[in-house]
Amino acid sequence: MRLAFDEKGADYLLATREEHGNVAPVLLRKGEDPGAIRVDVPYQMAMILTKVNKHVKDGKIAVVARKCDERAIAELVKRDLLDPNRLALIGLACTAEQVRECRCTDPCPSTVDIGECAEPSTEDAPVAGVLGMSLDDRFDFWIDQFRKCNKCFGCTLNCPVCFCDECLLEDKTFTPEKGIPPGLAFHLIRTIHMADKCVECGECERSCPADIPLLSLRKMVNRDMKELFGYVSGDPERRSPLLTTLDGDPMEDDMHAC
Amino acid sequence: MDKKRVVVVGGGIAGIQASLDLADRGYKVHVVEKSPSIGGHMAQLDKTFPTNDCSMCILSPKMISCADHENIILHTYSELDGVDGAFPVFKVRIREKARFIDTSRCTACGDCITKCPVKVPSEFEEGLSNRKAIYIPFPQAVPRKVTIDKDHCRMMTQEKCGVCKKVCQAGAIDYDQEDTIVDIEASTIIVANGFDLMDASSMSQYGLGVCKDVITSLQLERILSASGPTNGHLQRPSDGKEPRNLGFVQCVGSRDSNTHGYCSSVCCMYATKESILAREHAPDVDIAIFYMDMRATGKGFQEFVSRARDTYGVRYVRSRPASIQAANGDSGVLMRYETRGLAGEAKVEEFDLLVLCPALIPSKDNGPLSEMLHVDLDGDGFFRTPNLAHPVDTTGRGVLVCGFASGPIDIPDSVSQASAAAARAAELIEGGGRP
Amino acid sequence: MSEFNPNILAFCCNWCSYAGADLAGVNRLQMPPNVNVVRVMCSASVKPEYVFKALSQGIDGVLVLGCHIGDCHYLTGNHRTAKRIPLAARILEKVGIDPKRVRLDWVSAAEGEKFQHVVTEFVEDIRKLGPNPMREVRF
Amino acid sequence: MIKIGVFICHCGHNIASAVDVEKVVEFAKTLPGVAYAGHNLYSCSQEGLSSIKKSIEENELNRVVVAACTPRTHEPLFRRACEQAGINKYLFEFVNIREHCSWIHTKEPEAATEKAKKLVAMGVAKAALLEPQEEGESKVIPRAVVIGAGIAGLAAAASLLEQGIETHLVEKDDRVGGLLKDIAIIGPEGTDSQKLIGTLIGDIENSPKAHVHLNSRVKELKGFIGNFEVVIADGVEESKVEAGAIIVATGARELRPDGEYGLGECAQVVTQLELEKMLSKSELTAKSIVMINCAGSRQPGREYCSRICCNASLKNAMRILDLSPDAAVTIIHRDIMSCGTAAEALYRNASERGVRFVRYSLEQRPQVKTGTGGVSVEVFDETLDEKIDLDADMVVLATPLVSPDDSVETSKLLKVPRDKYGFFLEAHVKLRPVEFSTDGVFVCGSARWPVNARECIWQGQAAAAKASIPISEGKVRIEAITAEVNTEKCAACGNCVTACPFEAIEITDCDGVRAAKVNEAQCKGCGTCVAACHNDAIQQKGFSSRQLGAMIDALVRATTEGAQ
Repeated sequence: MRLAFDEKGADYLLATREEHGNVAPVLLRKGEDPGAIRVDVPYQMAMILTKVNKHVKDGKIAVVARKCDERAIAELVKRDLLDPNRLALIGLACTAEQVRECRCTDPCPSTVDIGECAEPSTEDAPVAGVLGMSLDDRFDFWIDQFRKCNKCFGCTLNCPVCFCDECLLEDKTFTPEKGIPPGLAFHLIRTIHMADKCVECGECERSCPADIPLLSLRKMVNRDMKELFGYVSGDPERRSPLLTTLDGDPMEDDMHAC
Repeated sequence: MDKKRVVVVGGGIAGIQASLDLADRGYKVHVVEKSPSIGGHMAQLDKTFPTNDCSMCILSPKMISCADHENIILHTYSELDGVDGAFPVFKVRIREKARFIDTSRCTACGDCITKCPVKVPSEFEEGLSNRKAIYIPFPQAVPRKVTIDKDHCRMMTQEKCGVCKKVCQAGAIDYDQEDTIVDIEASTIIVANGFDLMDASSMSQYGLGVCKDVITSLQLERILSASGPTNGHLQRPSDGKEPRNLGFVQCVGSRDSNTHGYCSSVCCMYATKESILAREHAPDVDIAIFYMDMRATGKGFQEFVSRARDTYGVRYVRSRPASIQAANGDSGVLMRYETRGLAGEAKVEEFDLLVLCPALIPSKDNGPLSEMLHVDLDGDGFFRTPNLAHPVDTTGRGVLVCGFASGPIDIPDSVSQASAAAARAAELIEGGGRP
Repeated sequence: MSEFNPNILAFCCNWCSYAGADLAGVNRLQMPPNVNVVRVMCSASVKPEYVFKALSQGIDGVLVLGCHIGDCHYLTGNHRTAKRIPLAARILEKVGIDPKRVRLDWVSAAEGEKFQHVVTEFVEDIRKLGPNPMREVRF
Repeated sequence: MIKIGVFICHCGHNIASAVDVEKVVEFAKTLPGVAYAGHNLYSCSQEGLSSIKKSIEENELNRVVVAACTPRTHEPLFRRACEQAGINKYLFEFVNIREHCSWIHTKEPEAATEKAKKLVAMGVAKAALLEPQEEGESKVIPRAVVIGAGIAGLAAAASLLEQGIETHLVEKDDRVGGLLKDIAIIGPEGTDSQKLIGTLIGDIENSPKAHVHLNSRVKELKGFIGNFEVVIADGVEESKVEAGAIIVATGARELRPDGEYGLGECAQVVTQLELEKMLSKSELTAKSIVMINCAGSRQPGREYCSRICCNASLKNAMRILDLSPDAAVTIIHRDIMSCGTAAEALYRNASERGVRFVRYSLEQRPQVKTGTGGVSVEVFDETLDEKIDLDADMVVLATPLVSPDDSVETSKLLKVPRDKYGFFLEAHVKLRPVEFSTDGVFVCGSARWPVNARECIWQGQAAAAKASIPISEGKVRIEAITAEVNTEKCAACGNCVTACPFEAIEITDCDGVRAAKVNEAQCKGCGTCVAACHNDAIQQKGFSSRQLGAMIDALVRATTEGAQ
């Protein structure tokens, strides 16, 4: 509390606390009773922020953010969807156990305010497993996985960097297959949409009721992005290479009133 | 008078292009075409070198744009009757010859044509098939209206028949129709009346008109055309058989001091084109082209010749035939020629079909037309353009020329020259024209 | 069973590749009849979504043709194409679809022969790969 | 209700010889939304068009599909027909079954027919989703830029100016005239070239609307027909010129094949252009001259005939004889390319004046032997059928014109294509010789193909005619293929803004609703933004993802059904 309001000079604090046995995000005004703040349950603060932003039009918001939140926020800032000047990050280091679960290679926030940085994980058994398969086996593997999909959109709804209000995967233009499961294109399109912004928070995989190893897919494609264009999502400096010229020049980008 | 008015004489590709450029530029254009349809010789061609683009396919849209254009007035089946005045005001008298048809009523349904009893050799098909005395020259004709040929119509010549009038439900037939005279004022006149094909039968050594299986290149063009007299099947006239071999004779009456000294410029290439097409229509036919110099100077022309030689096995023989006569019997042709060099020998070769590439000569109208316009022709009978700085200016101010009327050139050159004529007309109209 | 006849979708940009394809036609350059061309104004307007859609629905291969880099009628449009399409191919590979089923190439308005060459070669490659496995998959 | 009419063209035999048109018609009738399907011998003929119009009215069609040749040449024609029949021209869809089918599968009629069916199915599927569009208009800046002040560029500029159009003439050299600078007399008529250049540049400089930039290059070029932005740099400073049309007249240069035929190794071996210089300075001393034609042309690697060299040889042979009647001139050639009246007359006169003509073949090219004193040329005379030796005190090579080295930059700058020899590629070799397929950019002279002075001049005028059309009209229509945003869907992520090559999109905030906004006038209709948008909120008119998606579905359907 003191950290948020005194040191970071914020007017609000966005954190998670326990209520009736559940951990949920909460927005606290300055001076409000914090209650039982808990930081042990990962929550997609970036996503919450975009929602909060719709109502809280001014004032500075302090956010309890893990490294992946920090990178997700960077992606949203690049797209003018968040105003960096209205944000103060309270760096939260993930526990070793959490890092292992996400096979996280970059767990340490730029400033650590809470907890201690764990070692980045070095091996990634699931990804290695998929990449070890022959093309045909890999195909069968993913088809079996995607067959389990029941098109609940959990992966998109809980994704911190999915910012469309209306997802094109909901209409039939690109995914004409009727009903459930939605077919291959659904997952391929979602994958390429994530390619230049996925911060590997693992929320999609956690949210998936069918246990489709989505995080592995994301991680593999992020490796491709790095190989092809030397690009890493969450980098606050660089624009997506998919939008820029070969020399990486973006076009002018500024806001106008109509 | 409205000085932004131009008369274009001739509705071939050159006349069409000049008219379109001027009309798009906002000027009123009167196109005076002597035949019942615009299109000119290009309409008769099957394909065009060196891309083998279908001629009608690329020409037809331009013909139609001409007909549709708000600034273009088509006077087809018409001729210049008189020209007075001088730049910037020419008084032009146009005679619209009677078609004996009320064109506002004619729907070109063709009932009259089917019923007409009189057959006349078709000019468009180079005499290879017949049209009727009431006719539309070719399927893509613009305008699509029928015309009565008064020299052959029985009603006109013998006052009997009248079948067309009976069958015409539109009531468009009018045997008493007379020529209409249209008087207009124009600031400039563009001559684009193209060329005629020399009548090679006048040169007995080539056997045209004597041997059935000696034809002209323009006749072959029709034979090769899908919409032509043989529906694109390669056949020789004598017995309708597909020829086993085919010879082309270049420079018939051209590059020849006794007839026409100049080079017609396009024969080498169209002969090459026609031999490629002939091979495509009849894969087994053996082809030889007898020439003096193989003049392939345009974009892609040399490659085109190589393609004919290497891919289609066309034989190029540098020689001028000594004599051509009918082979034994009714069909085929015997040709005597000498191969070049001291080692050269006299040869006799038999061809199932022999194609002459006659000189393309100035239109026979050039004489009267040049007098009417008070401009000079050159020694060869083309319109003289002495001023290099203004290549489309004739010797008469405000009288311009483009296309083959100015001398032998191919289609792209005719087209660019036509646009040049349009530019020059615009210069004269807007700025008075640098002398 | 008759030999496998690939069913291929091609996107050609209006200014270079489509013109190149026309030139191939004008020159009567013969090539296998497996490639069906869709005209787009610029190769950069080809959404990777189209590629994924086509392949998921059993199309055997997708060809994306544009102007050479530097010649794009829209200045740098094809710079985007040059990155999107290769990435799409990588993604396909990750889910077990051979990336060779997608080919990006540059064909200018003057390159009728190149168009013929690319088409012939691509059809051959797809023949070697065999039918798109998605043809057999029913979700 | 959607009522699509499908019209399949025979194009004479061009399509019908490979594609079974009737079969395709029957197939088309089975496609969803098709109310009528028929065929024409030539759809583009007046007859074909009127039959299309007729059936539009009879069958109350509201979408039209024509399967024929290429939209790049014929789309305007059929669009106009639709308009005349009362249908918005953007409700027309073109299917190419000639260039993309019958012409490239001539030997496989069955496969070609099946493919034609697929293509038609795709076209119909798109047509069903087409929507009427209104075209925008944009003004045309009444100013032209001519690049290159050779004879073609001069003629173009002079014509534009005489037509009252302000013109900038950009020349990289310090003098105008191009190749003609070093040529005294232009054959075959024998015109004084310096006089000619003088007259043209005189006329130009006398015009108040002329701007001549010497020692200058076009450094940047942006924009589109009617609204080009040209940066002209003269080494010292840069000036920005706005123009409505551009004419390319960058010409060609004479090939100097050093090492061939002793050129560069032996002083007595020169090119025609070098001979021209001597003649114009009347420095010629040689008495026996041998000219070798096709030196460097009509041979593997450079197969083309450069069109003007034969006539240059003929002209110079005559000039040599005029200067020193006792000189002996031999022209070694493969074919004499003196097309037309004047050139052929020159050829005749040359032989009458005693110029000797020796014909050689590509297989046995002449050998130039350089010894002490003079040089000699050994050549196999095709006509005599024997090897002969020609002593000479000068050998002149008639070498071809080749595209200038900087034509690569020019083509990149203007985004216009070049052929395999580096000459510029016009929109259509037969009927659009001075136009590029890019609107508002034109070409003339030897930049397109080697041509003589007369041809250069009329092509320059022709290019001027084309350029004057939009300028005198004052406006051009903008084809309705620009991008449009669905603000409901737009998440204002700015992907399109970053992707757009023309800075035509911005994120606007209209009372709290942030969304992308397309500037119609700046949008060139490339669709780059469309592919960048993640939720299909931005679409290109006439190329929407629903339309293209439908084409893919149609292809899939046509195939699976075809298989069964």
